[in-house]
Amino acid sequence: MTTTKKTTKKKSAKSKPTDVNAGLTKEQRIEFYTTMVRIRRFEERSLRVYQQGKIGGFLHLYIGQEAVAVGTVSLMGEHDHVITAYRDHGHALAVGMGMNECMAELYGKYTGCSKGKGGSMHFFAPDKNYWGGHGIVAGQTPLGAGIAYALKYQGLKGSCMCFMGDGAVNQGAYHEALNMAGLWDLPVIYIIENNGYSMGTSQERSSAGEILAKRAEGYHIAWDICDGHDLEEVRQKTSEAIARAHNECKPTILEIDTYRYRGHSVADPDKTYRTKDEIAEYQRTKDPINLYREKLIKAGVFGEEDAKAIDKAARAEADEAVQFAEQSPFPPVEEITRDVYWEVDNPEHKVSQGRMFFQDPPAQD
Amino acid sequence: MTTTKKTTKKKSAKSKPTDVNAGLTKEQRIEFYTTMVRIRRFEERSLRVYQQGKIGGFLHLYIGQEAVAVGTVSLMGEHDHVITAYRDHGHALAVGMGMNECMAELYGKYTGCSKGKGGSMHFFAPDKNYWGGHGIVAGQTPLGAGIAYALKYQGLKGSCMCFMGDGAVNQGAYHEALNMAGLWDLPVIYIIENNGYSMGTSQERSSAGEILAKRAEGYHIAWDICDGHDLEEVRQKTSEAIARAHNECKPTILEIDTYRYRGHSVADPDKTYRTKDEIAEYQRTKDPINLYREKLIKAGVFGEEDAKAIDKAARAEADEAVQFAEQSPFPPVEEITRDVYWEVDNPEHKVSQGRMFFQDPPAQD
Amino acid sequence: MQAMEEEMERDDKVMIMGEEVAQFKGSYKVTEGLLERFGDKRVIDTPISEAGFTGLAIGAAMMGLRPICELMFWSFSYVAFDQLFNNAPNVRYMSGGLANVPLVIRGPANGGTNVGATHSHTPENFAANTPGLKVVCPATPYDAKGLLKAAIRDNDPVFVMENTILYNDKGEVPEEDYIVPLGVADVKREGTDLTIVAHGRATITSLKAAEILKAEHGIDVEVVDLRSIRPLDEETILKSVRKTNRVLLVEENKPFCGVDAQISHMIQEKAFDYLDGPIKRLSAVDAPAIYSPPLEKLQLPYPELVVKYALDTLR
Amino acid sequence: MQAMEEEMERDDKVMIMGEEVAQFKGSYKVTEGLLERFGDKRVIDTPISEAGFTGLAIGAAMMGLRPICELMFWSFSYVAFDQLFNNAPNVRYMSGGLANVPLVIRGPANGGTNVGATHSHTPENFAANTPGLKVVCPATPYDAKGLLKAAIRDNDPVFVMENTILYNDKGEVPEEDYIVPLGVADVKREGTDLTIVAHGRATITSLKAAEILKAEHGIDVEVVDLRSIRPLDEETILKSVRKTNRVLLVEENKPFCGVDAQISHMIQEKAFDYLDGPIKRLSAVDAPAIYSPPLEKLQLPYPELVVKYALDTLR
Ligand SMILES: Cc1ncc(C[n+]2csc(CCOP(=O)(O)OP(=O)(O)O)c2C)c(N)n1
Ligand SMILES: Cc1ncc(C[n+]2csc(CCOP(=O)(O)OP(=O)(O)O)c2C)c(N)n1
Ligand SMILES: [Mg+2]
Ligand SMILES: [Mg+2]
Repeated sequence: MTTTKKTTKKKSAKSKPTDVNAGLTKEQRIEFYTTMVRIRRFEERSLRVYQQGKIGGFLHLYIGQEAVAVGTVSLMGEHDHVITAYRDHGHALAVGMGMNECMAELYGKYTGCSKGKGGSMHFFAPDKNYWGGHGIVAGQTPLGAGIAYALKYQGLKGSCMCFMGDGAVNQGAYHEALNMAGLWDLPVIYIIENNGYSMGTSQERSSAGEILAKRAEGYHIAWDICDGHDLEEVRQKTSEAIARAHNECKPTILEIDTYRYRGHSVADPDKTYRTKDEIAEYQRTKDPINLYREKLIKAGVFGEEDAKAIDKAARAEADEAVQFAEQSPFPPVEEITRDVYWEVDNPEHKVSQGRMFFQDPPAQD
Repeated sequence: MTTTKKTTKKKSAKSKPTDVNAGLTKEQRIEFYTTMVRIRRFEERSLRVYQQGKIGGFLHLYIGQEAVAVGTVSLMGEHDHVITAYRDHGHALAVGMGMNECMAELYGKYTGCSKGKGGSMHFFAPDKNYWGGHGIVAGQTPLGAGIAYALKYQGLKGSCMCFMGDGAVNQGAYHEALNMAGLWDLPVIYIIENNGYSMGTSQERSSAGEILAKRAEGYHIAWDICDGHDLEEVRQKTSEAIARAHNECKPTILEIDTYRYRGHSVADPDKTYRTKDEIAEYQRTKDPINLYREKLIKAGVFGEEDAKAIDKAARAEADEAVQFAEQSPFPPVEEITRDVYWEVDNPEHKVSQGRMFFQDPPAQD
Repeated sequence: MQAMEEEMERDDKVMIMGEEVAQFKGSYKVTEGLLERFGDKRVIDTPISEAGFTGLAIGAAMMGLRPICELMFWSFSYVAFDQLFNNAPNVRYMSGGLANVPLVIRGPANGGTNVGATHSHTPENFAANTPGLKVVCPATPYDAKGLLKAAIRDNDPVFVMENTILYNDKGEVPEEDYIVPLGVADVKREGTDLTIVAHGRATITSLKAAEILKAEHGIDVEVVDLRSIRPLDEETILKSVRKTNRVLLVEENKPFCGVDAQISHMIQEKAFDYLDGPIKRLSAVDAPAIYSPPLEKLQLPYPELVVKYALDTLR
Repeated sequence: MQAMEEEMERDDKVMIMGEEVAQFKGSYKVTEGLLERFGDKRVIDTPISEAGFTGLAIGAAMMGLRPICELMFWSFSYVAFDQLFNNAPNVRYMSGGLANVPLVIRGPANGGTNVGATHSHTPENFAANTPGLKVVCPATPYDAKGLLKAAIRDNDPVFVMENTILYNDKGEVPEEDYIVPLGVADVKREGTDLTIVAHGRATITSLKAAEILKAEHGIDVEVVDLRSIRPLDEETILKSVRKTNRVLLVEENKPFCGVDAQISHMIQEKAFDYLDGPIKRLSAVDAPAIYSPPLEKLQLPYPELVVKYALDTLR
């Protein structure tokens, strides 16, 4: 991990930023805590069903990174939007999606957030300003610039937070998006969730240069780095980026140091590239949930018992989500060719003619 | 133009660089001059045949930029290689390709350097360490890294100079190549020939950030900028990059300020994005050939008359090249499907079986 | 082109982006005058970042804008392939219909202009292979306007593949507002002896060949112009085949898995009993586009060659 | 896989690069043990930069190295499309034969593993459409080894499209050095009543269907496994068709301009008089790959469905 080498640096800071955490109510802080716990329990529960063979494919767990999604998303206003990569469950719950539709999506059920069509990597909730879940590394980064572009085009004071991993910075599309963001002053915030590894490759084996966010300078973009184990620091740094988007209509790259406890995806090995000790050390000293719980207890926001109750409720909620998912139906077969074309799904507005789908029809019996 | 804003900065300079121009002989300096003049006359002559309708397609002229190709290429040793974009005639003549095969290539003749198959954008001469001529903006930049990679793999002390335009820096492939070059210490030199425009778009309308080469810092790559109107400065700065490649096996981005007098390609308009005055001013004060001629005359290397003789010879050579091209045959029809597969062209080594080409055969009469 | 101007006038969510579309007035002058009329908020010069700006357009389209992206050549879709052939067609599906992408990508896709192998791709078959995408290839100015207007109003991503060689064609283009719906082929010439199916410039080539066949051989060729590749108007093709019983397919696409491979399969599957002989094809020669002008001409179908293949088909 | 190990042993110009191929031992363990044996000079973990590292490999190949690039999924070829489908096939042509690109790109190309639309592409038809490229799709471990070895020794770019679902198949793989030449189809099952042409996993599916057809319907199916898509062994297909007179094409490719569109056209063109009925096709369902596991299973050909189509073909 390169965390220690880093120093915080910021550009285009106009004035001393206000403390975004100063006015937080008890309820708010408890809610942040609760959301982190809910994400953790949801993820653990989904891991269990994966291990039971009830779901398959990829399952990229967010465990260890919860403070990032919850901290950043907690600052969203009406015109702030989110788009992310395939490790997308945390952001989904943070923006307010229910465990039910998320778990059902993992099961590929019709009641899933994407009707079971997208799966783990492709959660969507546009009504919550949540634009997915994208499977191709960095493929979402130009889309994030586009969401910001649309806000600016429409004269709205908003932002798009575009989440990505530390390995994603080496994709060409990201670089192209950065240049446009810098050139056209787009209110996009690239949030690099730096968990130290892309699959089995450590940051120093995949990226030249030490601080990933610092590449921003080449595009005249403001940047910052942040301790992602501390929810309130995440909020603070993010609020500055959002202010820059809202008030100056300018982009930011915010690199947040974090850590994932689990393998890249559930099926992946986890011993070839890091030690058990490294993981244990993180869990012991930097777990974002533990740190925040201790902080809140110390501040007298709540007590051990309250925390336990929150935990218990989250576990129960996750169990119920599993039940919901298991009892839900799979999509009907006709769904295979729905949602391909808007026009086909909205026949009353159909203008095109001709054949739309080309598999030769099955034999007629 | 952003030239004036720039300041020179270099990284990883280990010691004071030696003056690469100090030991130049008269003959060498005259040869540099001659090569620049030959490029200019070749280009002007090809413009004329284009205007006469004898050649078509694209014709990206290098006029105004001659000092870059000649200065950089003059330093090449046995294991130094070149790859460039579509504006490739200057580099071709600089590495020692003849006007004949170059002009014939423009005509699409069988005697062309690529048998008339590649055309203006795709000159090749691997025997002269010249790997093309590439039409897709920045498409050659990973290839350049690969050439450097192969040198390193084989333990050779060499470099690859990969030329590109100022507009090419915003392609994703370039960014990916930079990261690998920085990460793996590849002896590649990205030479940005910054002529201020990509087609009709000025640098400031296409690139965020002021100094394009400075993006190197994000990848821990050394960089420098250079006055491309002064052949000997080009040599000096390039020699430092080559030394870095040879001695440290490290990459460099070298941004060379230059200017093209002609439209992007011959058929393009040239009035929508810059003024006639801007062009005239460059021709008057910064023409690389004029500047070098004056320098050599002042230094007593040669006189006005010698310069005129060189010019005359270059014009005659270009005229002869036109004659050569016009008298050369077009490739025979069978050439259309040659050079597609090595194996088909080398039937004695053919291993594969089955059909290779799939157009339905013409009717047999 | 009038289509863009009229649609921008009608709907202020429509905007245009691409390399050199604004200040340079478009590489082919297709966007001339739009900057002056609509300003640089709606007519945007981009950096040379096809993946970047088309991806940006996809994001903006999800948010309700209706971007038109110009690719200077469709060959450059290759550097934006993941955005165009993975994100654009799949966002709707993967979101279970929660999002859609009203996006037009347009530009020339053709060989035949001495620009060599890297600049001469015709990827309409790649697009048509990709569920979630629509693709059209107009052959005349009238169709170009009508199809483009339909594409701009469409709520799905539509790829419009034009042809630089046809940009100079001056055909009848009504001033008024009309659309040519996607998925409607056009019988550009009626005939009884042979059906030629074509799209894009191959339509024009085939029409010329039809004239020769009539004049020199007394053969009456019906020329079906697909116009739209996906959706595809199979009925019009089949109707013609049932009438003529002989088919020649002509295209500028490369043969292996070209559009006409699909048309061929479809015809034999659905009109097997109407065929008096095998379906024949004339495609681009199966090699990269050569630069050398006289050879390049031979790589693409030309009228005399179409005639030769037509006669062979009727044998 | 033994193929790579043996070839690296034989020729020190052969090296492997890709994401997670070295320290992680390969996403599918295909490259396990190679790092230990050949060191990090010849087995290289790359950043997530497919355009970058495949382009780098093209440059290195022009210089005489023989790189094998692993794509974790062939779907990721989309972010490297220009390098793979424009530079790799065209460098030789545009240089008039002065350069060549001995390059292998390999990795899985298949749906059916619950990873959704962005990760389930089968672009063998795009590759086969592109002159200058070769493409193979092995269906068995034996063929996988032999074809990969042939690919590594080939002086042209060869795309090897594997199938994760077949990685676990344990078939007979001789220890010794053998190659399966490109362009040679394999009759995986002899029969007289119907020819099924397939490639990749569809071959295995078709063989299972053939067993059912024999057992339950007494129908003798011949299964031709293409193995290599380009070059293509047309003779073996035609020979079979001339014998059985009925054809069903089965593939996991999407239908519009899929590989089987080409095969269909070829058969009817060259064996028109041998066909007793239309050539039928069974492809992947024409929609993006769905995540939902039970529906995803229905999207790709499965034995019972092949049986149904086979019976229909024979009707
Ligand atoms: C273009 C592309 N290449 C490769 C992959 C396979 N892949 C998925 S995630 C991943 C690692 C990404 O690491 P990082 O960006 O650090 O994100 P993290 O998984 O740590 O959240 C890789 C290589 C992909 N999905 N897309
Ligand atoms: C990927 C791609 N996009 C667009 C083009 C069209 N194009 C050719 S040259 C050019 C401008 C390049 O400018 P620059 O890099 O500054 O080089 P210069 O022409 O000035 O030498 C453009 C847009 C292309 N060839 N490739
Ligand atoms: Mg990571
Ligand atoms: Mg330029």
